Formats: sequence, C-alpha cells, structure tokens
Amino acid sequence: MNLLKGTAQRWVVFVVAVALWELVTRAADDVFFPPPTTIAEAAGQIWFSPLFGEHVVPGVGRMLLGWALSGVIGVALGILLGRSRTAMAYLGPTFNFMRSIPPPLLVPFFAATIGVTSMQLPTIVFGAVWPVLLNTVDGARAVDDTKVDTARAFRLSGPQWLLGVVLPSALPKVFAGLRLSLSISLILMVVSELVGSINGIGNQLVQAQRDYDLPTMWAWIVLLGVLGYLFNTLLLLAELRALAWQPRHSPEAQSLATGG
Amino acid sequence: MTGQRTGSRAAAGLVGLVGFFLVWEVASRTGLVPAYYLRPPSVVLPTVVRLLGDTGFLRALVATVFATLIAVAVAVAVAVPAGLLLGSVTWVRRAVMTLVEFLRPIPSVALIPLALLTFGTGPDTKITLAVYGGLWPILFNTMYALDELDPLHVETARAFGVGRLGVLGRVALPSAAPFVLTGIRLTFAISLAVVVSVELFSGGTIGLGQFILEASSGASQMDEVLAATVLAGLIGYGANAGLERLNNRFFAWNARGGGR
Amino acid sequence: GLLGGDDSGDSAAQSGGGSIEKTKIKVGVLPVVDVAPFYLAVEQGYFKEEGLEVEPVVMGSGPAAISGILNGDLDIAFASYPAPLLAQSTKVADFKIVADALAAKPGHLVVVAPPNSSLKKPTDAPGKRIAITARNSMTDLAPMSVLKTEGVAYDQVQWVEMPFPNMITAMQNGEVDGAVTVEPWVTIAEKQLGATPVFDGASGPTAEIPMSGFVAVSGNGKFATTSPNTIAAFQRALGKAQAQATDRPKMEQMFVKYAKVDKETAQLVTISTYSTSLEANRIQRVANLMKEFGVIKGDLDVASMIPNAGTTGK
Amino acid sequence: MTPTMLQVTDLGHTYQSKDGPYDAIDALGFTVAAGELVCVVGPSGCGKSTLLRTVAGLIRPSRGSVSLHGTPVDGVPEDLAVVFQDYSRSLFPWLTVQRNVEFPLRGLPRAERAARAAEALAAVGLERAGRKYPWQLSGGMQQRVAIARALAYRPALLLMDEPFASVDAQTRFELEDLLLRVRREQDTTILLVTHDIDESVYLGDRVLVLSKSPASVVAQLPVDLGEHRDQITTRASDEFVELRAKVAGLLQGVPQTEPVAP
Amino acid sequence: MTPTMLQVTDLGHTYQSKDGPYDAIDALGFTVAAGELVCVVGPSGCGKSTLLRTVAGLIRPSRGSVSLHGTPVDGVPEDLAVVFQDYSRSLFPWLTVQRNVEFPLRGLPRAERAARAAEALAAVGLERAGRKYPWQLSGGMQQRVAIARALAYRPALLLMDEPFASVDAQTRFELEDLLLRVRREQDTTILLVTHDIDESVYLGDRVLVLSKSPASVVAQLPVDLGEHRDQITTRASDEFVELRAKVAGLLQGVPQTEPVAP
Ligand SMILES: Nc1ncnc2c1ncn2[C@@H]1O[C@H](COP(=O)(O)OP(=O)(O)OP(=O)(O)O)[C@@H](O)[C@H]1O
Ligand SMILES: Nc1ncnc2c1ncn2[C@@H]1O[C@H](COP(=O)(O)OP(=O)(O)OP(=O)(O)O)[C@@H](O)[C@H]1O
Ligand SMILES: [Mg+2]
Ligand SMILES: [Mg+2]
Repeated sequence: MNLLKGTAQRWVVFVVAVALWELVTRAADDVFFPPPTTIAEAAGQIWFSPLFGEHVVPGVGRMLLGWALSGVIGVALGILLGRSRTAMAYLGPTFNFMRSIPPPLLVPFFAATIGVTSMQLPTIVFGAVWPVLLNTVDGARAVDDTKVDTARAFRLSGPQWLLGVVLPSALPKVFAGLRLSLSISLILMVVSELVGSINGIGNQLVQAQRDYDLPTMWAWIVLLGVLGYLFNTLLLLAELRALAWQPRHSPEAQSLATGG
Repeated sequence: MTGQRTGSRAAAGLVGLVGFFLVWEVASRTGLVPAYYLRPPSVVLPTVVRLLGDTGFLRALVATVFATLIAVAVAVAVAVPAGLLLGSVTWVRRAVMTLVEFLRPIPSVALIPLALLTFGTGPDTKITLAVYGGLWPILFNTMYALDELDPLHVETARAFGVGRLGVLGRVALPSAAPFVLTGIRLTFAISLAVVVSVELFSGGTIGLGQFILEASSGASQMDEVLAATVLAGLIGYGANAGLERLNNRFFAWNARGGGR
Repeated sequence: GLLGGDDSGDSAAQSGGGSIEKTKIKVGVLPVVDVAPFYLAVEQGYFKEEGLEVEPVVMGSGPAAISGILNGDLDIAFASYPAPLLAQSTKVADFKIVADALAAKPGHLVVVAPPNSSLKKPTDAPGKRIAITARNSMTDLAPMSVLKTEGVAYDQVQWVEMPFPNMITAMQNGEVDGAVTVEPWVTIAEKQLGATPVFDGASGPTAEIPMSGFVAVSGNGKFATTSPNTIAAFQRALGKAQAQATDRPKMEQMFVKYAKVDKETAQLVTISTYSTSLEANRIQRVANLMKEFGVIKGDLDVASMIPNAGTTGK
Repeated sequence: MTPTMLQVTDLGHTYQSKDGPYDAIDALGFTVAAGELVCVVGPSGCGKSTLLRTVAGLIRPSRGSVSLHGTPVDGVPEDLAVVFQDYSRSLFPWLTVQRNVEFPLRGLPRAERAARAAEALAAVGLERAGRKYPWQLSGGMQQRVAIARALAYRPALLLMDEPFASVDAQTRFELEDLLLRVRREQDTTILLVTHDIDESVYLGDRVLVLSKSPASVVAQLPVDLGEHRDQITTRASDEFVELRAKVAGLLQGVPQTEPVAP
Repeated sequence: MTPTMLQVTDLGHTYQSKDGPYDAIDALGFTVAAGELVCVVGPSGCGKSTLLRTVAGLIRPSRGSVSLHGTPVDGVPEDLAVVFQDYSRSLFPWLTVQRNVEFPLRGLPRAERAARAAEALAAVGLERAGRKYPWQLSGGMQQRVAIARALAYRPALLLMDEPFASVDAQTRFELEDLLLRVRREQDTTILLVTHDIDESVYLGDRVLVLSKSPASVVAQLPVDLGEHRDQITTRASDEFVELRAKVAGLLQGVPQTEPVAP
C-alpha cells in the first residue's frame, strides 16, 4: 500500500510531463520535436540492436570509471584542502583557475598532451571532479569544533581522524557532490565522444543530428536520461545506507519537516 | 583575519599559480608536448595583455561575462527556492525528482541545434542553456544543506510560533547559505563553460567562444586561442574569489574557532 | 548589445532599389576559405552597390548555420553541400540554393599521411584509421568514391571524427594513419608535419566536385519566397567577387583575414574554383554521391532547389 | 480555583527505531492551572524532554492527548516558549546573541525588539554579550541566552528543560528568583524540568515526580511555601526540608507514609 | 608528598574577536599532584572551560605555561581524556553509542575494545543503549556516554567539564561514587569543573575557587574528608557543611576569616 503510494508519487509528475509533451508535439507537428511515441519507436530500434553494445557499453564504462576516479580524487584532495590551511593557500587559487576553464576549451590541450583518441577519460575526470572537491572541502571544513577537540584530546591517529571523523562528517556534502558529478560525467562522456571517437552515444547522437534523423537523435537523448536516472537511483541507495545514521530519517524529524 | 595574513595567503596562492605556469612553460619548451599547439606561457601571457587592449576582444569578453552573470542570477532565483521546497517537502521531492534526474544528464551541447531553432542565434540560446546546465549545483546543495539542518533549530523556531515558510526563510536558508554559496561557485564555472561552448559550437553571437572559434580556424593563432582560454579561467577565478569574499564576510559564523 | 546579440533590427526597407524586398540581410558563414569571395564582396562594397547591407555572422558549424536560417535569424547560410541536401531529402524544410561557392580543384581535398605512416597509397587504406571532420560529409564521401572506383575496400577504412586542428596532433601522435584535409589544412599539414598526399579526394569521379554554397529557406513567409529580388542582388554581387577569385593576392588577403591563415601558408594554399554560375546538374553530382553511399535515400532533384524567380546568375 | 490551562490525558509516546519501538512515556496524566509553576522531576532518560516536546506540539504523541484551554493541541500552540535542554544547539550560530534573542519577536517594531532583547539579556546578566556570536560564549552564558530569548518573548506558557543546569550556584539562585518574579509579573504558566530537587521545591507550586522510563506520574506534591520565597529563609524552613526529603524519597522509590495527592 | 603531575604557571589566555581581544583567564597558577582529584568552581563565564582546554593542549595559551610531569605541554599530552561541557556535540552522530565509546581505544584487539566499552557503559547505567545512535538518547544519557568514553580510555589525567550537569540527583550520586572508585583503582589524576558546591567538596581532595572573568585563583581549599566517602554520612558531617559554606562564601566574594592556603 505504502509502496504503491510511493511509486505513484514518484512517477506521477513524470508521466504527466511525458503526456503533455506528446500532446504539445503532436499539435506543433515540428520535425525537430517528434512526439514521445515516435521517439519510443526509434529508441526500440536502436536500444535493442547491436548498436547498443557497440556504442553504449564502452562509453558508459569510461564514464563510470571517470566518475569513480573523480570521486576518489575529489574526496582525497577535498579533505586535504579542507583541513589544511597551507595546502588551501598554495593550491586553492590554482584549482580555482583550472576549474574555471570551460572543458571544451581544454580539448585542444588534452588533444595535444594526451591524444585525441584517448582523452575521453581525462576529460570526464577533469570536469567531474570539481563538485566533489568543492563540496568535500566544505564538509571537511565544517567539522564541528567540539568534535575536532574531542578527536585531538584522544590523540586520534591521522587515518582515524581523517576516515573516522572528517570523512563521515563531510559525507552528506560529499554525496551531494557525487550526485552532481554523476550527471556531469554523463554529459562529459557525450561531449568527449564528439571528437576523436569512433563510437559512443555522443558520436551517434551528433551523427543522427547531422543526418536530420531526429527521432534517433531524441532516442539517444532519452537514453541518456534513462542512464542518468538509473545510476542516480543506485547512488541514492548507497547514500541511504551510508547516511542511515542521520536523525532526519526518524519519524519525528520527518513529521517536523513536513509540518505534520 | 589580519591584513598581513590575507597578504601572505595571497602570496602563497601566487606561488601555486606561478608553479602551474612554470610546469606549462617547461613542458612546452622541452617539446614534451607539441609546442606549436601548446604555446608556452611566455608567448600566451603577453598575448593576454595584448588582447585586453583590443576592443573587439573586450566586447567578446564582456558579452560572455554578462551572459554568464545573467545565467547565474536566473539559476539562483530558480534553484534556491526550488531547493528549499524540494528539501523540505518530501512528497514534492518524490514527485519531481524522477523528472529532474531524467533531465539532468542531458548535455546542453546536444541541445544546441534545438535551442538555436527555438531561441534563435542571439544570446537567449546561450543563457537558456547555461541556466539549464548550471541550475543543478545550487539546487542540490540547497537540498542537501536542508538534510543536514539541525532538527533542534527547526524545533526552536517552530516552538516560537514561526510558520513553515518562516522556518524556511529564517532558519533553513541561513543555515544552508554557505553550502548554497559553494553551489553558486560551481554553477558559475558550469554556466561559463556552457556559454563559451554554445558560442563555440553554434557561433553567431559575440563572445569568447566565438572568438576562439574564429581564431582556431586557420591554425595561425593558437596563442590567441590559449590566451582566451587563460582569460576564461581568470574570469572564473575572479568570480570565485569574489564569492569567497562574500562567504567570509557574511558567513563569518561558519568559520568558527578562528579566534583560538 | 553587450551580450553579443544583434543591435540592428532587420528593417525591411522599402527604399533602395525599389524592388529589393529586404535591404539588411544576415548571412551565416563559417571561417573557411570557401567564403573568401563573399568577404571580398563585402569589403569591395559589391553588396552595397546592389543596395544590400550584408552582415556576416560567423557560425560554429554547418548544421548551426542551417538552424539559423530555419529559425529566421539568418537569411542566407553558407553550407557545405551535404548538409542542406540531406536536410532537403529528410523534408526538414524546403531549401533553395542561392549561390554556388567552391568546387574542388586538385589539391583542395586531399588525403594526407604523416611521413612515417604505413598509409602510402590508396590500396593501403583498408583497416587504417583516417581522420575526417564528420561522417556523411565531403571529407568522407569524396575519398570513398575515389577508393570505390579504384576497387579498394572503402568500407574497411576506420573513419575517426575530429576537427582539422586536432588532425595534425593526431597524426603526429600516431593516433591516426592519415587524414582527409581540405585547404588550408592540406598546406598546414604539409608544412607542420611534412605530411605527404596519399591521393586526391577530388579526382576521378569527384573531380571538380562542388563543395559548398549559399542556401536559404523557402516557404510561406520565408526569405527565399518573399525576397526573390534580394536574392538576385545577392547573387549578382557575389558573382562579381567570385569572378575575381583568380586574383591570388586579393584572395590571400581574405584567407589571412577571415580564415586566420598565416601569410606564408596563404601563399602556398591551392585556390579552388569559385563558380560564377549556379547549375543544378553540377550540384546534382553531390546528391548522387550521397545517394550512392546511402546518405540520402531515394532521389533528390537538385534542380527543384534552384530558385527560379530572378535567376540572373546564369 | 484558577482555570485549567494545560491538560495532559493518558499521554504516551513510542519512538520508532530500527531496533524496534521504544516506549518513552506511557499513560501520563496531569493538569496545570493558569499561572501555575509546575516542576517535573524524574530519573535521567525517563521521558521528561519527550513530555515537553509533546506539550509543545513538536512531536505528535502516539497515544492520549494534550489540551490547552480545553482545545486539543495539534501543532505548535501560540504564545509558547521553550528553553531546550540542549541550549547550545538551539541557538542559531549565524545570529549574534542580540539577534538570537530578537528572533521570535518579529512583528514588533525594530526599536521595541531591541529594547526587549536588551532588557532580557540584562536580566540574565549578559548586558555586554549582545554583539557576540553564541560560540564565543561559555556554556553557562549560552544557556542564559536561551533563557533570555524565552523571557523576551513573554509567552503565556513557558516550557523549560533543565534551564539552569550549566550555571554556577550563585547565578542559579539569581535566575530562579528572576523566574519567580517574571511569573508573578506576567502571570506566565510554567512547566519546568529539573534535576535539582531543592530547585523543584523552591520554585514549584507543585512538583510532579515521574517514574523510570516509560514515564508515568508517581506523585504530585503540592508545595505550600507561599508566593514570596527567598533563597536563604525559604530554603532553611522546615517545610522546605521536609518537602525536599519527600521528593527525594519518591524519586528513590521509597514509599511515602502519608498518601500523596493523585 | 606525591610528585607533581600538573603545574600551571601564570597562565593567561586572550580570545581575539572582531570586537577586540577578550581576556578569559589571567595569571592563573596552581599545581596538581599525581593521583589527586581537584575540583574547580567559579562563576559562569569566568574561564573554567578555557583553563581545561589549555591544560589539554587544545588551545595554546597567550601567556604562561602548563607543564605535565615537569615538561611543558605543547600539543595534546598523551594518556589524557576529556569530558566536554558540550557533551552532545562531542559524540559522533554517525557512530552507535558502543562505537562512540570504543572510538578512542585504537590499538586494542577488537574483543577487548568491545569488552571495555560494555563495561564502561554498564558502569554509567547504559548497558542497553549500546546499539542506539546518540540522538536517540536523552540529554543525561548522552552525557553518560561521554563519561563512559573517557573512563573506557583509562587515562592518566582526566579532565571533566561539568560532567554531571544533566543527570538526576540519584544518578549523579552514583556517578560521583563511580568516579571516586575509578580514581582509587586506577590512580587517575582528575581535574573536574563543577557548579555544584556540594559536589566539589564531596569529590575533591582540593577545591580551586576561581574569580570572575578573567579568572585567577581566589583560593585553594584542601578537603580533609578522608579517602572513603559516602553520600549520606560524608554529606552530613560537620567538616563537609563547613567546607561547603566556605566555598560558597568564597564564590560570593565574602572574605574568609581564617587565611586560606595560597
Ligand atoms: N529520537 C528518539 N528516538 C528514539 N528514542 C528516543 C528518541 N529521543 C528519546 N528517546 C528515548 O526516549 C527516552 C526518553 O528520552 P527523554 O529525552 O524524554 O528523557 P529525559 O527524561 O529528558 O532524560 P534526561 O533527564 O536525561 O534529559 C530515552 O530512553 C531515550 O533513549
Ligand atoms: N571562542 C571564543 N571566542 C571569544 N571569546 C570566547 C571564546 N570562548 C570563550 N570565550 C569567552 O571567554 C570567557 C570564558 O569562557 P569559558 O567557556 O572558559 O567559561 P566557563 O568558565 O567555562 O563558563 P561556564 O561555566 O559558563 O561554562 C567567556 O566570557 C566567553 O565569552
Ligand atoms: Mg531531557
Ligand atoms: Mg564552561
């Protein structure tokens, strides 16, 4: 019963949006905006063909690897910069400078240093690392004073301090960063496949775009949405486990939040 | 912070940046990377200075900065209230997040042709796409900050007869503010990236991306391309520094224990 | 304004030549050598002489320029032919070819390879990685057609997509065995890398093949329908400039200024043919080529894309 | 008799957690008259804070009901102020002390807000801390800020959860007297949780003794020490000593010889 | 005499803030012998917590020095445990109660850690709360978790900042006796801040009375109640009552008739 209600709540807006989109696009009858039913048809054709294995699997593999790497790098560097004023003073400005360079402008740089055909992974990591990094810095900085004192008074070892105190208290913010990075990884996967790639969703998407095969183009876009939704759901499950200790999951806090 | 300490921090940051440029210079001079495409900073930095004296380039720079600022402002205006709502009302969050998670991974770059058709070649396209791409960090950081909101703060406000909207505005927002600001810092970089990318991929509008598009067309002006890239980084760097100052000024309470 | 939008409202002026429907027009172009005569026409005031105020708008890609005319922001767009022909065949809109731009001379569209590459002659191509700008563009269609005539298994070539500047680094790093380049990149590749030509992409079946042109959209209220006289004026002015394309120094200036080619390179660049006439049967070759390789399905009659009203370019 | 302000009937609350449900309070019942000051004592963890939270409408009780002036409480009632046990977390770190005290006073003109806050801060001996942030204060000072905030609000019903736990004895005496004075002047109804048996007798019109968790009412002890009390004479009086021993006995589970009021 | 464990000389600390510097403690000096239990009393906000923090090496004092066993403290000394005044914040919300208590016991085998934690939790009466999270406990229970954590660590020097402020009288007595027993068995040196004058006399070998902020030592009162104390008889003894009155007088600034030890 509750499960049913939850599922209904989760999907009602989505379904209504799709239905509206169908109506609007049917009424507008614009080749560039085919109705969802047409997109679904095209999607059925490409998703369940060998194209899927050829173009989706390698890219998504790279994207997951890139995302994982940016998570690890972001958390490690974030904790360093968040807890060390010296590190922040020396590295902060450089990172902020690098972070601000639009990734597409870095393509020639990566192309020259790493190679056009192998720069996909670095591009993903370079773009996706920042949300994790900045959010971790925030989280690591905001460790409650009393907890810092407690940890120091008990002379915790370095690893225990970082993994046992700083990381857990930064964890909610790290998860916010990971969720942002996830979609950025997918986006950069596509962007990085536009150049120097012989396969991938981005490659196919742009091909369809240039061929004016709009239902196919939309089908690839929708596939990105589906992938994003899927990975995000998995990440949320992990988050729910990792942050189960938060009081917000208690019925009292819930009713307070919703004003009940 | 005393003036002296701020000064020495700035010096440390400079050391980091100088180190970054040194590595680049050496890499370029030793032929570690093809110097023709990755001109050394000793060539690029003077070009930066020269370009800053060029009115045509300055117009492009200003156009890009303005478009980015507008996009960030719109993103803040949309995402902060939305984040407060989604972060505090569970059923709205459930209902909307499915759609959001579906939309988030769709790259702005893939939408450029559609946006061009809908919004034309003017600045509307780049601003719209930049808002869409940059919305998420603010939205998510606001939501996650609310998850971390101390339940006792909410209880205190509620007990004093503060209504739900009041709790959002007077308790949730201030307590979330520093993390929201971090979201804005991320958003700025993403919006800048999207604006420049749209200029680069679609053309047709004055801006840094358009400048790079033209400069890179004949391979003779790679120093200008890199100079523009460095400038894009500097814009983001400046915006970031400004936002950090804002943070230090208004959220001094967040930098607890500073006096010890 | 400050955002990079256009300040000039396109005022459909009734003045100026009386019969010209729209005096201020926006033309989407790409930063390539194909549009050198167009810029020459702007600089020499040929458009002004015809009562036209032409604003060149540099676009990021052919499809972006086409989106621009579809949306109505641009009146005329420069495009490499496959794009509008493909759009026409998929019935995205009804396109009219306003003017022809460049037709490839030998040396304009060349498959090059770095010095130490194992790609030396056309028969080496199968199994090799060769850089192109995009699938279904002249950069892959023309070489495939040449390979096909020579009986080489063109379908076994691995085409890798990337912009021209990256082709140089990709060849240098050995990531690709060769690249399909067009001028000025043929010259740049030779200068920078010592790359050597493997075969000419515009030879045999594709000799003198038209590469690009200017297009507009027709239909109710669309530019090509409402402004036949404007188009005619545009054609006259451009034709005047294209006729001077053999004037090497003038063209080199345009290359340096608008295609951002450096002076030394500009002196070496092959200057192709800029046709002064608009002939459907020549452009039909491109459509046929596209059909041959399955890019467009069914027949496409290019003649139907030539505007009939006010065709004075002939 | 004065009219009933607060009526708690058969109140019970069960916390849900992964380890299963936990009964914090059970079958609690008592009434508080308007203007009365009732002290609640009970063993640590018995459910006193839970009781205060249900009365404040911050948690919806699992069983039973709370009514104010005869109407059942659903949500937070008006004109209520709470001093939470965890005072340091209940202050807003982004506001100065002065602004923390002004926090509930919106609606009032600015000047009046400032005046009220200054007055309340002075009353708790913090006239000079207004511009500091809570984390710049000592524990006891933070607790006094929380008290000042509640007093500045001038509520009809004041709930206090061990409000003087972190201040020194001398300050505690002064604050107790402050509370009695405020009660007298503003006719505030007060429900106060304390661990200090002496304090419960000194302050209360009645002392409510709760059992171990799940809390229920063990006894209600009326305190007849008159309205005007005084730290030295009242505490030295025989009734005081006797009542205090009685409360202590009840808390330790020693059965009382004379029957206590239900 | 037993060797000096802790020596505080001319200690002073000034907090810097936007409103200018604030002297929290000034020219504080005293010594604590090994195995001694010294209670610190003083008005709210006088600088007691600041003193404890400097002794723990958590803040570097602006003036003067702290030395342990003759070596100046620079950083946090070994074998030290602190029970913070802000106990609820000093617990880690992501760890269960059991894990919170085990947290500082690194180096020990797993089983031993668990055993020690269970023992300490049982000692403070929380044998059944091990699997809960701190926020699922009442205030007093959280405070006891913090005490259990310090005890399980078995430090040589134990600093406690109002450790019994949030527990009921009965539990407080039990915890006081627990502390005395632990001290006897493990020979722990203890510096304990309290607001309860009775408690300071009952627990201490010596009571350190501090002045108003900036804190300095007003008096040091030796407490000669013997090693074995008992809640009922000790508190009823004449010396106890006398000492207690003396401490109260000193706190109120009443000059003492007989000279007190410097
Ligand atoms: N959020 C919660 N989830 C689960 N159990 C809880 C929660 N809050 C309190 N409890 C349990 O309810 C019981 C009563 O808690 P409460 O805070 O009301 O006690 P209390 O009487 O105020 O104690 P103290 O005097 O120590 O503050 C305790 O055993 C506690 O473990
Ligand atoms: N971080 C800080 N910044 C500025 N001032 C501070 C800071 N911490 C404490 N103070 C000031 O130092 C003084 C002493 O504080 P401390 O916490 O040591 O007092 P305390 O004796 O422990 O008081 P209490 O008994 O109320 O806990 C107080 O007046 C307080 O305002
Ligand atoms: Mg409580
Ligand atoms: Mg203190």
